This record gives sequence, C-alpha cells and structure tokens, in this order.
Amino acid sequence: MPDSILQVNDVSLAFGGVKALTEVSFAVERGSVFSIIGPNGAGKTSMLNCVSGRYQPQHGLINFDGHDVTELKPNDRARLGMGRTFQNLALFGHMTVLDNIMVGRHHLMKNNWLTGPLYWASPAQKEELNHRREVEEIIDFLDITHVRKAVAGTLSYGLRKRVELARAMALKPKLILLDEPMAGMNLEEKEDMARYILDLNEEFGITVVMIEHDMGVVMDISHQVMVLDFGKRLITGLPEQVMTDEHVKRAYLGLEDDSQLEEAS
Amino acid sequence: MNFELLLQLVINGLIVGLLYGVVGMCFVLVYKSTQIVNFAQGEFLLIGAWACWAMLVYLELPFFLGFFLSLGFMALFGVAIQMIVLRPMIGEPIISVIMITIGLSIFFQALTKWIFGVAPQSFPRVFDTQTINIAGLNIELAYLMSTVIALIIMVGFFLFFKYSKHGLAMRATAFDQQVAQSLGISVKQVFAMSWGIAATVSATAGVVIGMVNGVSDSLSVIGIKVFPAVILGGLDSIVGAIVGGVVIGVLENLAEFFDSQYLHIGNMYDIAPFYVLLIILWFKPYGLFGTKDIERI
Amino acid sequence: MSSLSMRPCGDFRTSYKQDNTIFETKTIRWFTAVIIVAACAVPFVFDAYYLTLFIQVSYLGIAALGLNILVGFTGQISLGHGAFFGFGAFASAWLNTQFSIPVVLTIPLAGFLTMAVGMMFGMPAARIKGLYLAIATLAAQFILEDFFARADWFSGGSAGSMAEPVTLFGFAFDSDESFFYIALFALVFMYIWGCNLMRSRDGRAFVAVRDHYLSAEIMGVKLNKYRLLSFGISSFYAGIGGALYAHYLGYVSAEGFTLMMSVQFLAMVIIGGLGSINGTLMGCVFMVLLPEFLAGGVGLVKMTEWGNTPMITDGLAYIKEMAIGLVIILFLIFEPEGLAHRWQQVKNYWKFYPFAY
Amino acid sequence: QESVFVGHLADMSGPTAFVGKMYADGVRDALTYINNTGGIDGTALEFETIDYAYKVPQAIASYKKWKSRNNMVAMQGWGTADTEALISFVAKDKIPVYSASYSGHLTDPMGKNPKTKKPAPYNFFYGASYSDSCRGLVQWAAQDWQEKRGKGKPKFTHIGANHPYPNAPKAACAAYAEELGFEVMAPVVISMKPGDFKAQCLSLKSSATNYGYIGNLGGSVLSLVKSCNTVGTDLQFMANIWGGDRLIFEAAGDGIKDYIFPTMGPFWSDDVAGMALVREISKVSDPAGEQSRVHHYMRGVCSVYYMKEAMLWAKKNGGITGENVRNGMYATKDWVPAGLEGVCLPATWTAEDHRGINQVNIYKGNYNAGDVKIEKVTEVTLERRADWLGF
Amino acid sequence: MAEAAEALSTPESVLSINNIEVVYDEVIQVLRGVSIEVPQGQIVTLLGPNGAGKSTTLKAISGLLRTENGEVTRGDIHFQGKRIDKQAPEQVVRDGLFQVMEGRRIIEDMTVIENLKLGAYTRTDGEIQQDIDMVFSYFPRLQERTGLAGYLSGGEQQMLAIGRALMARPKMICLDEPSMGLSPLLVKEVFGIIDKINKEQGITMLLVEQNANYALKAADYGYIMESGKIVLDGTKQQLLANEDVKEFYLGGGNEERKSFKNLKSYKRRKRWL
Ligand SMILES: Nc1ncnc2c1ncn2[C@@H]1O[C@H](COP(=O)(O)OP(=O)(O)OP(=O)(O)O)[C@@H](O)[C@H]1O
Ligand SMILES: Nc1ncnc2c1ncn2[C@@H]1O[C@H](COP(=O)(O)OP(=O)(O)OP(=O)(O)O)[C@@H](O)[C@H]1O
Ligand SMILES: [Mg+2]
Ligand SMILES: [Mg+2]
Repeated sequence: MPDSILQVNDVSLAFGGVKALTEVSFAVERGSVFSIIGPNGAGKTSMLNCVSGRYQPQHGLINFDGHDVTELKPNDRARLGMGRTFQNLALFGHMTVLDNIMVGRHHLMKNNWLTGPLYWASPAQKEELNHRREVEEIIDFLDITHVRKAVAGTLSYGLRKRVELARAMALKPKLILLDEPMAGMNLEEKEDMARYILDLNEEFGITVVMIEHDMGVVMDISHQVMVLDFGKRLITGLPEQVMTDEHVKRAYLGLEDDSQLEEAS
Repeated sequence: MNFELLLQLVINGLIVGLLYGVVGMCFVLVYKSTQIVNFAQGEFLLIGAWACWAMLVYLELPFFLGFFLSLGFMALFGVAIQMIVLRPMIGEPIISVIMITIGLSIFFQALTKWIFGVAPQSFPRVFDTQTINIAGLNIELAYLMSTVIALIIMVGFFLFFKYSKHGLAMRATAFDQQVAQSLGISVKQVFAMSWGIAATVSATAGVVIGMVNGVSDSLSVIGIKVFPAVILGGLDSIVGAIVGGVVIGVLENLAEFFDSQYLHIGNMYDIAPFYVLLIILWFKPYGLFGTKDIERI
Repeated sequence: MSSLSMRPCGDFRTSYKQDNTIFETKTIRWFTAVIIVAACAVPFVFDAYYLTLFIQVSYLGIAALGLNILVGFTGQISLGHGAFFGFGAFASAWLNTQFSIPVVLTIPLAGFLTMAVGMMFGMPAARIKGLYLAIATLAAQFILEDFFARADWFSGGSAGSMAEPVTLFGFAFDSDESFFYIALFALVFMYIWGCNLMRSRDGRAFVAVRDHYLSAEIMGVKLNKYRLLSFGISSFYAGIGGALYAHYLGYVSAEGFTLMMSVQFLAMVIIGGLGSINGTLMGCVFMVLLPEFLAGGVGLVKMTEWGNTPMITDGLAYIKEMAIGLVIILFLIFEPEGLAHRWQQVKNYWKFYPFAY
Repeated sequence: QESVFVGHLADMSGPTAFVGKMYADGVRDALTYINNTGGIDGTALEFETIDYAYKVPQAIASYKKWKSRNNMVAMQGWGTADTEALISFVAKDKIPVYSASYSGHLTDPMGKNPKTKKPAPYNFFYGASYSDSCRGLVQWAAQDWQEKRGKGKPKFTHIGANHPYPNAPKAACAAYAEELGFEVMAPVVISMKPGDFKAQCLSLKSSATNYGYIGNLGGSVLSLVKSCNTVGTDLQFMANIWGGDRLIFEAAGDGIKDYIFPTMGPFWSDDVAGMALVREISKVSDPAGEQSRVHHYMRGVCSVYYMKEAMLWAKKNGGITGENVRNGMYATKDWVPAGLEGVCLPATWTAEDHRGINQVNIYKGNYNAGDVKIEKVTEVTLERRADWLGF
Repeated sequence: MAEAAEALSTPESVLSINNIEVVYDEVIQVLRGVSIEVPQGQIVTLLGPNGAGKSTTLKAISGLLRTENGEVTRGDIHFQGKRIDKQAPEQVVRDGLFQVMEGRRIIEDMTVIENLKLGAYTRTDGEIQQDIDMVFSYFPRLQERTGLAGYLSGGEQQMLAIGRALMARPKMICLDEPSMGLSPLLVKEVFGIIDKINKEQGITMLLVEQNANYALKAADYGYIMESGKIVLDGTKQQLLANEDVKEFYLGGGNEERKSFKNLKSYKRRKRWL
C-alpha cells in the first residue's frame, strides 16, 4: 500500500435535512496532486471543511499524517501541517499582504504578548526577522513582490487568490488544500497558478488536494481525481479514467459536442 | 414566602416589561434595517414626551390631538435626523455610526435640559381614573393602554418584515448596503423610513412613561435599560424584543422581591438583570430568538 | 495601515530590520525623539493647568490604547472600559493600603489584577460575538460599578478610598510637576509596548481574528485564546491607566467610572481612528481638549452682548455639552475614519506633491 | 491686597442640578454683591464659577487650575463625592473649602473619632450635617410615633441611591434610630435618576415601614412619592435637606401629602431681619425682584457670608490667606454674619469640631389643588456628642 | 482603437463610456482613460488580466464606485443618452441598467426566494412569480434549497446572483465574471442562458469574463484591458483571429494547446503597453 498522507474513511455530514456528504472515503498519496471535481453543491467544499476542521462530520474518521484528526480543532490541524485556501476568499482584508502571510507563520513562532512587545530586549526581533525572510521567499516565489505592502482588501480578485496561496504556504504545510485556486483567472494567470502548484508540489514536496472546475488544469496536473456528486463519491481514479466515465460526462462535463475538452482528454 | 407581594411584583414586571419591549422593537427596527445600534433611542423617547407635553401644556391642545401631532412631529424628526446626520455616514464603518448616535444622545440630552429644564414635569390629567386595580395592585391606565399598543405594533412590524417588499429591502440594506444599492434599493429611503418609524413608536412609549412618571431627562435611561432586553430576545427579532422586555421587567421585580425579603443586598433591582443576561448569553449566544450569523467559508 | 508605504525617495531599505521599524523614516525617528525631550521640559514651561491636561491625556491615553487593541485590532466592542479603568484605580489603592506594597509596584500589579478581571468578563467572548458581546460588556460595566459602591473592603464602598502618591527612593511624586514624569514615562512605555505588540506575532493574530476569524483559526490561530487575551491586554492597559489616575488624584470615588466614561474612551478610539496606535493618542488629546476649548468658547460668548441674556448664560452648561455632542457628530461626518486616516491622507498628499496622484 | 480669588464649583447640568442651580445662584449672587458693595474691606473677590456636572475628576482639575493659576484662597464647593475627594488636597494646600456637602465626615478636623477616615481641617459647611439632620428627623419620628400611639416598635428605613451623598448619614442615622427604639429595616435602594419605583414601593409596603428617610433629591424623590402613591403605601416620608423645597411640591402636584423635611433657615416669605439683605443680593441676578428663592439659595448666601466674615478677620490679622481665613472661622462663637440675622442660624466652629450648627428645623408640606402649604413642625437641637463628631 | 470606437459610436449604442479615469481613495489611479461602446441589443465582452480594472469599470458604470471611496475624475458615461456617472446607484438600476457584482454577493441571511424577490425590487408589475419560475427552470437546483442563501455552495450562489439579475428585467445587464466557480456543464448553460435572454428579450450585455473562449463566442464585440487602459478591441471575428489573443487568452495559438504540466517556469509574457 502506498504511503498516504491523508485518509478519509466513511465521512458523512448533514446540515439539518441537507446531506452534504454521504460515506465518502478516499486516500491521498504523499507527494501527489489530488483533485476533487463535481457539480456545484456536490459537497466538495464541505469535504475540504471536514478535513481542515471547519466542520465536524457526524460520522467517519479522518487521519492525517498518522494522527487521527477527526476531533481536532482547526488550529491544531494547522500545527500538524495542513494549509488551505478558500473558495470565497478569506484574507484578512485590512492587513497588508505581508502581514497576511506572516499570520501563516503564527504556529511556527514563539514570541507572545509579553516577549513580543519587549522586541529589542527579547528574541522576538530576531525571530520576526527570520520568519520575515522566509516569507519574502514565498512572496518572491509567487511573484507578488509589488503588492507586498498593499492592503489585501484593495487587491483585485486574482491577486488575492495568489496571496491566499502564499499564506497557506507560509504555514510550512505538508498538505495544502486548494479550493478553486483558478476561479476568476484568465488563461495566462491560470498557467502561472498551475506552475506554482506544480512547483510547490515538486520542489517543496507538498501534497496538494485541489478542487477545480477547469478540466484542462485538472487533467494536466493531477495524479488522481475524485468525483463527487450529491455528496457521494462517484469515482476515484486517474484523470483519463475519470474523464471518460459516462456518469461523469453526464453529471458534470456535459461535453458531447465540446471539441476543446475532447482534445484535452 | 410573601406570595401576595410576589404576585404583585410579577404583574408590575409584566407591564413595565411590555413597555421595554415596545422601545426594544424600535431598536430592533433600526438595527434590522441599518445595522445601527441606536444609542439615542432613549432621547427619542425623551423628545417625543417633551413634544407631547409642550403641545398639551403650552398650546393647551386636547390630549389625543396633541398626542398625534407629536407623533407626526417625531416622524419628521426621525427622518430629519437621518437625513442630516446619518445619511452622510452611509457606507462608513458601523462603529463610527454608532458613535454618531452617542453624539446625538449627548446633544439632545443637553438640548432638552436647556429648553425644558432639569426638573421633572407632570402631564396634565388625561383619564378620569388614573389607575385600576389588578390582584391588589394599582396599575396606571396608561400602562395598560400601552400594552395594547405594544401588541398591535408588534404584529405590524412582524408582518412588515416578513412579507412586504420594503421589509425585505430593509433587511437587504442591513446585510450589505452596496449590494442593496446594486439592486436598486435606495438606501437613503430605507434609512429614512426606519428612523421615522422608530422615532414615532419611541415617542409613543415616551408619552406613556411620561404620563406615569413625569417627563424628565431620566426618560432617556430607558434607552439603556432596553439593551439587555433586546439582546436577550435577539437583536434582530421583533418578537424577541417583546419577550426580552417582559423577561427583564419581571426579572427586575423578582430581584427586588428576593432582595427585599431575603438577601438585603440592595440595588439588585437594577443589577440582577445584567447577571441573568450574562448567564443567558452564555447558553444562547444569539439571545432567545436571534438568528445565528452565517459562518460559512 | 496604509496601502502605500510612505517613504521619501532615496530612503531605501537594505534589510528587513529597517523595514520593520516603528518609525518609518529617520525624520520621524528624530521627530519623535525631539517630542519626548520637549515633553520632558513641559513642567518648566507650562503651568499646572496645562500639566493637568497633559497628565489627563497620559492616563486616559494609556487606557484608550488598550481599548483600541480590543476594539480596533481585535474587533470586539467594549462598553465596560470605564469600569475596568476604575477597577485598576481601586486595585492599586487597595494593594497599597492593605498590603503596604509600594505604589510603584502596585501600579503594574493593579494592571495584572485588572487583566484577570477583564478576562473573567471577557470569557463570554469565546461564545458571544459582535453587538451581543458589546452588551455583555455593558453588563460588566454595571456589575463592576455596583461592586465598587458595595465592596467596602476593596473600594471603601460608596465613600471611596484614598490613594497615596507614588514614591521612589523616598521622593514623593505628589505635585503635578513631578507626577508628570511618571505619567510621561508610563505613556511612552505603554505606547512602545503597544507598537511592538502590533508588529509581532500576537498583535497580528489579533487583527487576523478581527478580519476573518474563521480563516484565522484555520491558519493556526487559537481563536478563544486570542479573544480572551485581547480582553486581558486591553484591561491591563485600563488598569495601568486607572492606577495612575488614582495616585495622581489621591482619591478614588466609586462614582466616577460610569458608562459615560466608557463611551468617552470609545470616542477617543473612534475619533482617533480604529486600529491606529498614534490615532488613539490624537483622539485622546482631542477629547481632553474639547471641553477646555469649549469652555473658552463659552466664555467668549458670555462677553458678547447677545450672549449675556439669561437664556444664554443659564444655558451655557448645556450649550457646552451640546457642542461636545455636535463636534463629535460633525467630526465623524467629515472624518468617519478618524484622525489617523486624515493624517495619512495629508502625508500621502505631501508624498505625491505636487502631483495629485 | 487688591483682590483675592475664590473658586466656585457648581452642578448646574449634572444629576444634582435640580437644587445645584439654586444653591449656585445664591453663592454667585452673594459673591457679586459683596464685590458691588466694596468687597472685603476694599479687597475685591475675584471668582469663577465652573459647572462641573458632578464629575469628580473635573472638580479636581478645576481645583488645581485655580490653585496654580489664580492663587485661590478659598473655595465654594458643592457635592459630596468631590468634596471628600479634595479633603487631603485642601488640607495640604491650606485652602478652606465651603461645601454644600453636609457629610458628617467633614466635621472632624483632627481625626479624633476613630470612625473618621481622614481628618478634614479645611472643610466647612453651613448647616447641620446630614447625620445630624437625620438624627433630628428620627427624634421627631420617635415623638410622632408616641403621639399617634403606634403599637410596637416603629420601623425605620433608609431610602436612597448607593452613592456617597445619600449614604453619608446611613450608618449614623440607623445607629441612632436603633438607640431610640426603632426597628431598622434593610435599606431600600433607588437610583438618583427618576424612574418607576413601584417595585421598591411594593417592598416598602410589604415590610410595613413607618418612617422612610429619603437620601436622594429632585426627580427621583418625586418618582418615589408618585410610585408609592400608586402602590398605596402608608409610610411617613422624611427627606434630607436637599429633598424638600417648594419646587418639589409644585412638581409633585396632588400626590404629595404630609411630607416632612428639614431646613436650616427661614423661607423667602418669612419676615426676619436679615431677609432685607438677601433680597438685595437676589436682585443681582433678578433685578426685577420677581423670583422667590428657595431655602437652598439662602444657604448658599450664608455659606459665602461666613467666608466673608472670616476673610475680614483674616485681613485684619495678617492678610487674606487660606490659613488665616480658617482661623477667622474660629474667631467667634455662636455668630451670624453681619446683616443676615435670622437668615443664618448662629454657628460655632472650633479647631476640634467643625459641626457649625446642630439645630434642625422640621417642616411638613402639603400640596392641595395648586396650593403649597408648608408648616413648621418642630425645632430640634442636637447634643454635641463626642461619638457623633465626624460620624 | 480610436477609429474602432468611432465606428461604433453610432446613435444605437446604449452605453457609451468616454475616456474615463478612476481614482480610489483620492490617490490610487486605476483607470487611465477608458472608452467603451455597447450597442443596443448586443453582447460586448471585456477581457483582461487580474487587477486590470475591469470590475472598476463596471462599478463606475453602476455608480457603486462611490461606496468604495472611488471617483470618476474625468470623462463621462452615458446610458441611453443620459449621463449616469454622477447618478446614485439605485437610480441607474431604475433606468434599466443592472449589475451582477463580482463574488456572488447574495444576501446571505435571506432565503433563495427572498433574494429573487429583491432582484425584482424596482419592478411594479405582478409577474414576479412567473419570473421566479423562469429562474428555477434555468437553475433547478435552486428550487430545492429552502434554507438561507448563505448556506448555498459557491456555485449555487453564483446561479442565484445571475437569477436575481434576470428578475429585474433590465434593459441592460453588466455581468462580472458570471462563470466563476461553475462546473463546466453549468458554464455552458449559463452562456446558453446569456445568449438566450440576449436574443429573446433583447437585453444588452456587458460581460466581464475570464473564460475568454466562451465570452468571445457569445459576444459580438470585445475589448481587452490592461493596467487601466484598453489595449485592443475589435469584433468577435477580429479578436478570435488575433494571434496574441489566441496565445494569451484562448490557449494554443497556431500549434496545439500546450499542457499545463509542461509549462516552463519562465514564460513569454505579452504586454501591450
Ligand atoms: N453550513 C451549511 N449549512 C447548511 N447547508 C450547507 C452548509 N454548507 C454547505 N451546505 C450545503 O451542502 C451542499 C454542499 O455544499 P458545498 O459547498 O460543499 O458544495 P461544493 O461542492 O463546494 O459546490 P461549488 O462547486 O458550487 O462550490 C450545498 O447544497 C450547500 O447548500
Ligand atoms: N476599493 C479600492 N481601493 C483601492 N484600490 C482598489 C480598490 N478596488 C480596486 N482597487 C485596485 O484597482 C485595481 C483594479 O481592480 P479591479 O477589481 O477593477 O480589477 P479586475 O480587472 O476586476 O481584476 P480581477 O480579474 O482580478 O477581478 C487593482 O489594482 C486594485 O488593487
Ligand atoms: Mg465549493
Ligand atoms: Mg474583477
């Protein structure tokens, strides 16, 4: 059995009458790119929320990197090395980009409300600067140097997505969860984003779980794809396998006559 | 245990509580449509009561005429305040707007003191019998009247928010002014309407309380008393405001009962509701009827 | 927090250390130093009336800084800050008279005691949000006020309690001139503390919690800890401010710490600018000087002919109060984001000068 | 000396403005009148009135301002909280303060009584202390109970806010009531702001209190009387010095019956020798002479005139300084300021005892269809008991 | 570009933007002279990279700029011959120009139906129920969601936002990235709907999109914006044939579409400026 960093067993989640997830199981191999696709409202984001601790599944187990995290608080999961971005942008709107990313370093830093204010007289300054250096590297990597000091709330949509990614990377995660990282981007930017994702996967060795609607991207960069529909797992497999599945075609792609996607598959 | 006293206190609490409820509803109305916590609520009561008092005493109008005229005046007043002071604040941080209402409260409290003095003034007699007796407790007629008015207003508000187009528009405005504008809702109109209504209804309460206790600047204290009531019921619930008001009213009186009979701590009447408020909020963070914030990500 | 970094051209940063400083430019650093030195000379230049105002600014300013950490940075409205301020005042006096701890020590101790009380009342913050929390703090205000008037052992009850002056190495700081230095030191210390807090780990966590608590939690910030901690720190500031106030006045009365005082602190924070340390001090100066200016204005009115009618002279007190309300209103209408914002815009203007953008 | 400075603190817009305004008028008019008629033997009284709205910090700030800027020699103060807050300051700075707070604490200049928190050597007031006037009322109540042949022990309740001013006589008066054979009930707390006090009245009713001492003033007293009438209590209200005057009756209207209150001087309409001067003084702010002043106004005038006499003495004995003015207060016994005979009661201050007067006049008032009827009930002179000094 | 704009400024253009400049916060200039013409009954699309100022342009049209501390400092905007750049946003809506804002922006604490009803706020006719049914027939998923709209999934919210615009029955709709976050199937459907209401109801559209393929196919005319300036415009055919557009917006120029996997870290970037 391959080494899986994330195992989700039989997770079910319901909101009142709405069954968002029904007995979903999957495993993500360490170092891979794992995509979740599915129609709108299928429960993809809910799945991510269960993994990152925003929602408590009513049933099922989630194992991350050898720890049972099912009951853990979100901040403790972050500590274990789980970063994520959000579908409906969740940046700290009034902070600068730099500070936003520095928040990602939170759990790696030690200074607190007593030592931090003593700044010069404590290790705080050194610590701050060390982390700042690493954050700058991430900023460089994602090409957002020019907006480093801008207030996050005033950025355009696409840039904000990139800052979110930077913030998630700052956590030094082993696993990163991306919720529609390419929504609202044009082709060129999607290419950039794909490049970043690949780099962070290949160079930094971070496992990626990604929700995305752009089939081209999903096909090209993921190692495994899972399809959700109405809260249930439809199929898990290699991209080519998934793309040719009849159910998937009907429920999700609807690509009878779409030449572009055909050529992609 | 002194059951007679207990019963009388509870009845007293119910009746006073309903009045808190009415004022609370105005609060909720403004909050629901503008997200503004109106710290000048008490001053609306005060100004309404003084306006009515002036019409009856200076102009010597008959009660009902004076009363309705002052309601009309208050509607205009509410709209005017909104136009002059709150309109420029549309889209500004909520807390700045709250601070503005605090400024208004300071301003109007001083203004009424200047115009009408610091001494409390009594309303002229309106009803032949001022009180009636329920279970051995004398209750002012004005209070009973207000009970009826309270219920009518409550049902009205409830239907308004649930079903009317303007009610929807108000809620939308409260949620997101920018989106509301993008839907063609005139935020200005919505604000004007809600402040107008709130001022009018508060004035009613002000007149009722003024008839019982006399008119003085302390009427504005009701504005603070109503806070726990509204929070208890849930900031955005019309029914909650009434229930919260009644709960606070009864609580005060129960506190007085236990204090005077057993505890002898003193001042429990004023403080106990706040302890209870903290306890209730602990278990129901959005009050009894308030809607939870949507926490989706 | 500006969207542009305001640095004159040619002043480049060569290290992150330089980029992280509190004072953005050399000029500002010099300017600040000059201000502090100049402040030290105040007692020799100004008379006691101005000194009282300076001292008022410092103890109120310290408390307001704390409130801004809570309201401006963590986004939790508190209506009980005045009561916490009062608690600090009583606590310091109590520690000093009851346990004979020297005042220099009771002041920070009172800060920590108030911090504990603040966290106790902040506990609901873990569950309650927004205006519900604001009203819970209103409850704290009234409960504490009642406590002051009742707890004879602690506050001297409704009669109040005495507070000894600060003494250090046998020297008593009991005059305005000498106390001024204590106040100045405390203010500068707490100011720097605040600035440093906001540029280090926990300060960022506060702002993150304010801006988006859900994502903050997922980024590894312990929500409840920081919600509570910000109550604690803000009360700590309030406690320090209150303690200074107590030992300055020499007497603490149960009556002083009303809702109105809490509102006044809020006004300082909002007028100064939410989430701005410098703004808070500006707001504080504004709120302290406002009544003084108005008193002056009122005096002028009295001298005019039309102003000398009984209607006006009898109403002067009210006119003054109305003016306070009015100034707050007008101020917020024209500068809803506070003095700090205006200051920023002025700076931006000069940065780009002579171009408009 | 060409002129000396006197600070004047007043509450004309705060919670005690109801009476604060009238007292302040008395002080202001008197100060102005003294200046208009030649000052202190040629020395003008410079003064400034500050409306501090009953806020302690503002009072202290004003005090410091006057002290440092104006070289103040004496102060006319007002409230209980601020006066007590200033005790140590004025003692250190040697500036006599004539307050309108009649708190018993202020009467012990040497701190002789163990109950005294801190000695108040520079505090003076014209009037019987709150404790003493409450004692006077209790004395009257005991007699009244006997006359009415009430059965059993009469019950006594202190009613008022939990604030320094209403609380000032609470313990002292309760102790004395107990001494006289009253059953002292748990105090009833009502706020200083008017409101609906029916709940408190219901508990007063159910505890069957016979005599209720009102520690508050103004609007809240009115509310209390009204609420209790609605509830139908059967108790005898006894107000403190600030809680009873013509305006209370006018504002309360029909509801008010047999209301007992103390004074320390005559009413406007009384025909006493000193009234002529008071009327002259009143013309300062009311040239037409239309207003009829309440007794608080007169106490304001007395307060200033005792100070004036002390200053005259000081001028002759080394110049008007704070210390000399204080000594001037001790110079004579049983004295009345010149021209105010009958208006101010003869008073005595000594270096050991600042209980200026210990006499209380007790009145009963009624309102009847637009008519205020006030009649004198009795006059009580209290002992100068050592254990009552400063308590 | 200038001549193209001139060619278009025929009397039939409903919306014409004339050389506008927009400044945020009194100092941050975002648009630097943008001119756009939208002819009656047509679909015009506005493409461009992140941060180019597309959303800003739409906000300038609908008057919402002012709620964000922004200001049109130069130029003017005319809708049906009437100048609207100084008008209040609600008046613009009443005039018949509706904007679907970026990022869904539904009223989260109301139900789906209430949200739809709000879309029809400016209408006074009684056919609202009919239109609600119409929206449900477009997006059947919405009908099943009876709870508060805030609990809808991202895509469902997007559907609701589009549905709400349809409820207003405007003369013109400005759509800000309508396909964002929708599944491929739905993207196609949404463009189908856009096409349909354009053809059937004759509603003019200004479409800001990132999905250039679909957008250009649906549109009659297109503009490309970068850093606050229009850098290229032309008819659908012109743009589809343009090499740069092909490479940077449509994917795959002459050769086959390249795989995302094989992109180089360094890429050729086209900037028209
Ligand atoms: N907190 C919640 N309360 C109630 N219902 C919820 C909640 N969160 C999600 N849902 C419902 O669960 C279903 C799944 O939502 P989810 O956000 O996971 O979908 P999704 O797959 O991410 O869709 P999309 O691609 O549109 O974002 C939706 O129907 C949604 O309405
Ligand atoms: N409220 C604001 N205050 C200051 N600057 C702003 C504001 N809104 C937008 N901007 C700036 O204006 C520029 C254009 O933003 P806009 O949102 O119009 O871009 P866009 O073309 O819609 O991009 P995207 O495709 O990412 O949505 C950006 O650089 C952004 O930072
Ligand atoms: Mg989703
Ligand atoms: Mg955009």
